[in-house]
Formats: sequence, C-alpha cells, structure tokens
Amino acid sequence: MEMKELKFDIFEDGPLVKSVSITKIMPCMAEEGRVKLAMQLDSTLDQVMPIFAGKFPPGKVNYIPHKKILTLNTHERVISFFPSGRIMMMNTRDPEEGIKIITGFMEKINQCYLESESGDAGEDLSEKLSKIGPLNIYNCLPQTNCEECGTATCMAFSMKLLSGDSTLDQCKPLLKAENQNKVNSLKELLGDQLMKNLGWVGN
Amino acid sequence: MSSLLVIIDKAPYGHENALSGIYIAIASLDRGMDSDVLLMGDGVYAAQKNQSADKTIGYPSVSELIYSIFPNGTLFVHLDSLTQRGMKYEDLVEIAELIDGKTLHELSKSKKHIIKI
Amino acid sequence: MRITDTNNRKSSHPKVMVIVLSDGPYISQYADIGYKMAQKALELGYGVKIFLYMDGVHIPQKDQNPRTLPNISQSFEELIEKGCEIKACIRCAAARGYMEESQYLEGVEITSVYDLAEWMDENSKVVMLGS
Amino acid sequence: MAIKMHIGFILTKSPSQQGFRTFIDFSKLYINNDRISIYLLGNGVYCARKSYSDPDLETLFKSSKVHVSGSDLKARGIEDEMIKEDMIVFSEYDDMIIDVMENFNQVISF
Repeated sequence: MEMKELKFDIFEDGPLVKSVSITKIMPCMAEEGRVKLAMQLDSTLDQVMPIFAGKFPPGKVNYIPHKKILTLNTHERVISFFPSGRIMMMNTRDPEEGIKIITGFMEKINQCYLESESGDAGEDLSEKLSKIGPLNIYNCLPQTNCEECGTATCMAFSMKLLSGDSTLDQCKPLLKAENQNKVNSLKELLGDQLMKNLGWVGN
Repeated sequence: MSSLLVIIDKAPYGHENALSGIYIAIASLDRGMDSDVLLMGDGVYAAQKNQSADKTIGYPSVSELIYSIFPNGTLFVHLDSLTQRGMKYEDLVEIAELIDGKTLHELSKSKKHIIKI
Repeated sequence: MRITDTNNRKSSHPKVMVIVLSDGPYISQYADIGYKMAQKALELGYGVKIFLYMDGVHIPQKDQNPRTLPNISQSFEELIEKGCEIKACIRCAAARGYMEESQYLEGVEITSVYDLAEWMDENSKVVMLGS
Repeated sequence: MAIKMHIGFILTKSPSQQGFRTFIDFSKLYINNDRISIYLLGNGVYCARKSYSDPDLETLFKSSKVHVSGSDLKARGIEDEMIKEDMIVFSEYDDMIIDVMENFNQVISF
C-alpha cells in the first residue's frame, strides 16, 4: 500500500492546473492486471467544474451539481473528478497510461478556466445534461431513417449523438430548409452551446 | 443482483474495523454487488477529510481508501452521529452523503445483506 | 425446508449461512458462538461457510492447547469434517504470520476478501460476529 | 410506503459495550415499521436483566419478540426470575438458525 508521491509537471505555465500527482495505486479487481489510480491536481476545480462538465457528450457524463463531482465514462473506463482537484481513474493499465489520459483532461480544464475568467463560459449545462435522453433528441430529428448518417435508424443515431460517436452535422436532412423547425426544436432542447458540442455546424 | 450495506461504527486506526469494512465494500462492488458504506457512531470519524495516516503512523489512510467505492458505491454518514460529535458536512470527504433516519430505514430495507463491523 | 445429510461432504443445500468471525479465539466468546451456530445449521441441513477476518484468522491455528477453555481448533476440525467451508482473509492472515495453509487445520483455505463477497449472494444469510 | 418486513437482530453486547449504541440507533428505525425479532447471546443477555433499564431498550423490547440464550444467562448467574417480562429463554440454537435462514428477511448482528 505504501508509496511516495509521484508528481508529474505537465503544463509549466498552465493558467489553472500545472501538475498532477499519483497519490495511490490500487489493484482494480474488476479487470485482472488493471489498476485504480488516485490522483491529485495542483489546483481545486470548483470554479471550472460546471463548464468542464458541459464539454462532454451528455451520454458519457454523470454530474452531481450540488457536490460538483463529475464522473466520465470514457477511454473504456470510469474517471471521477472532484472539486478538490482529486481524480479517481478505474481500470487503468499503468500510471504512464493514466498520466497520458489525464494530460488531455488537464488541457481541457485549463481552457475551461480561461473561458470562465473571460466570462464567455456560456450557460451552465450541468443541470441540463442529466435531463437529455435519446428520446428527447429523436423527437427533434427528421425520423426518416434515411441512413445518410451511416446509422440504420434515427433512434440509433440519437443514441450515438449522446455517446459522442456521431455528430449532428452527419444528419444531412437537418440541413434542408423544410427541416428548419426540427433544428429549432433541437436548439430549444440543447441550447447553442450543446448544439456546438454535438457537432452542429449549420445555423 | 445481491446487495450489501456495510455499517462501520468504530473510529479509524484505533481499530482495524473501518479499514476492513471498506475492503469488504470494495470487493463486493468489484464483484458487481450494489454495495454502500454507512458510517454511524464513532465510524463517522472515518469520513473526516485531510487524514494523513500513511505519512504519520504508517497506516493506509481511510479517507483516501474510501474514494475507491465511488461512484458505484455511496458513502453514507449518519446525520445524528455527525451532529452529536459536533462535526459538519464541510469537515467530510467529498463523496460523503448525509443520511437521516427515515432515508436510512428505506436504504437498509433495500439491501439483501447488512453487516456491522 | 429440505434436510440433507451433510456428513463428510460439502453441503448441497441451496441455502447457506455465512458466518464472519473477526475476533481471535479465547479473548471473546465469538468463536464459540460461531461454532455453535455453524454446528446447528449443519445439523439442520444448511450449507455453512465461515470467513475468518481480522483477528479471526487465529482461530484455526494448529496445536492449540487451552488449559482452561474449550479447544476451539478441535471444534472447528469437527465443523470441517461435517462439510463446513472455512476460508481466511489473506491480508489479515499474512499480517499475522500465517503464510502457509499448513499452519492451519487441514481444509482451511487462505483466500482473499473477494471470496466473502461472492459468498454474499441471493441464497445466503450473513452473520457477523466480533467485538 | 415500503412493505413490512421481518428483521432479526442478534445482540451479543452488554449495554456499555461498543456497538450497543449503534444497535439501539439502528434498530430504532424499524420500530412501528416492521416486525422485529431479537436474539440475545453472550454478553447480550445482560440486557435481559430486570434490574437494567434503558428507555430506548424498553421501547424496542416492547415492539419486538425477544429470545434469550438460557446457557448464557445461567453462566452469568442470571436466574429466570431476574429477567424482564415476555422474554423467551431458549436452550438450543434450532429456532434461531431457522429464523435466520427461513423467517427473517434480514439479519443483522451487533
């Protein structure tokens, strides 16, 4: 169990987070040979958490607003971010892999920090995220099952949207004028910010 | 699916129980059980944040280990036990959820197994 | 309720009583209470599994010779003969110097707490005994 | 409202032992909600003494079926007339095991 802290300096001049430490390495019995990593960032995340939570496909996010705890289902594992700057990463090959993955998130966190500082953070999506399901999205799609997006049905497509495996611009019919009302209802449901996150490029 | 509630009512470090109770919770969660940990009585001290047992007395820090049950398992802290000890929600590790008697009754009734360690 | 003969073999009864012991022998009455429960449950035809946790790992140590108290290891030997499964937590056992199963009564396994987790299924009832 | 269930408690602690308070606070939750059976073993039998009274314990006992281990009572010099009303003294573990395995929806030991 005993180990001394492993500190990794990632972004020398990162506006918010610069380094991350691995505070504990535990066996992850869920999968043989994998480990569970406890990590600690060099800064708290209270301020950026709501924005950070909005940066991911809703289907991959589990956010507890009153605690500001973000749990992501990504990279074939569960990763939890805590406002104190603590991170728990399950099902990880080794510390190196963990750090590689976390570096990407630290970059995102720093971006979110800049946004929140410059005030153009946009709306707080954290409340919204939990409420949007595939059916809500499906209802706003053309529902023609045209397969132009490469997915058999519009229902399957809306699920892929939420999981981040498809983007809105792949739905060609949406760009047609006669479907403007669909686009509007989508915007109503998601808001511009999420529309952008889900890959909407039209207007 | 089987389910479990582990009740810890002893303070950490003075006894091995808190640590051992958390290990049972972690193991059952890893095995896909719907498990949670409940801290009652002196057990609530296990949720005190900023413990540093590893660096001081060389014991694995319970407040560190307890994070391993998150997010699949919940760390419940018995509200009355907490207030009796003059502690506040802010004193606790982030994953701690306060629970009152009525909610606890519902929770415990939903469990197949309950062990007090 | 089905009664099956459990002598000299692992019980096939679907319902299992899991007893977790966390005290060492003699320091408290728990090892004895656990033994009495296990013995009766076996007699009634239930499956019985005992998990030794924390100081409980001292219980099945060989060559115990309590001058004034009932000999726990003899009681547990009898349980094993009657088909009771007994496992000791490896973390607790190693910490207390039990690295070899040969230090224990024959039939006692040193395994991890994951085995206890697997015992706590839909068909079992768990009784935890300790200070 | 959740369904009524039959909960079994096994108490092995005397009132001043660690764990007794947890037992009282936890068992409280089930009073007036569920059917409660209690088995007093080991030092738990001291709770059966007339001479000991704790308001919480009395309330709990009133709404429960309480069994006491006869051998543990005698071992501690507690005669039948020294224990509280409506306690079921048992000598063999049969009923307890069958309750645990067949009749209790949940069993919790303190």
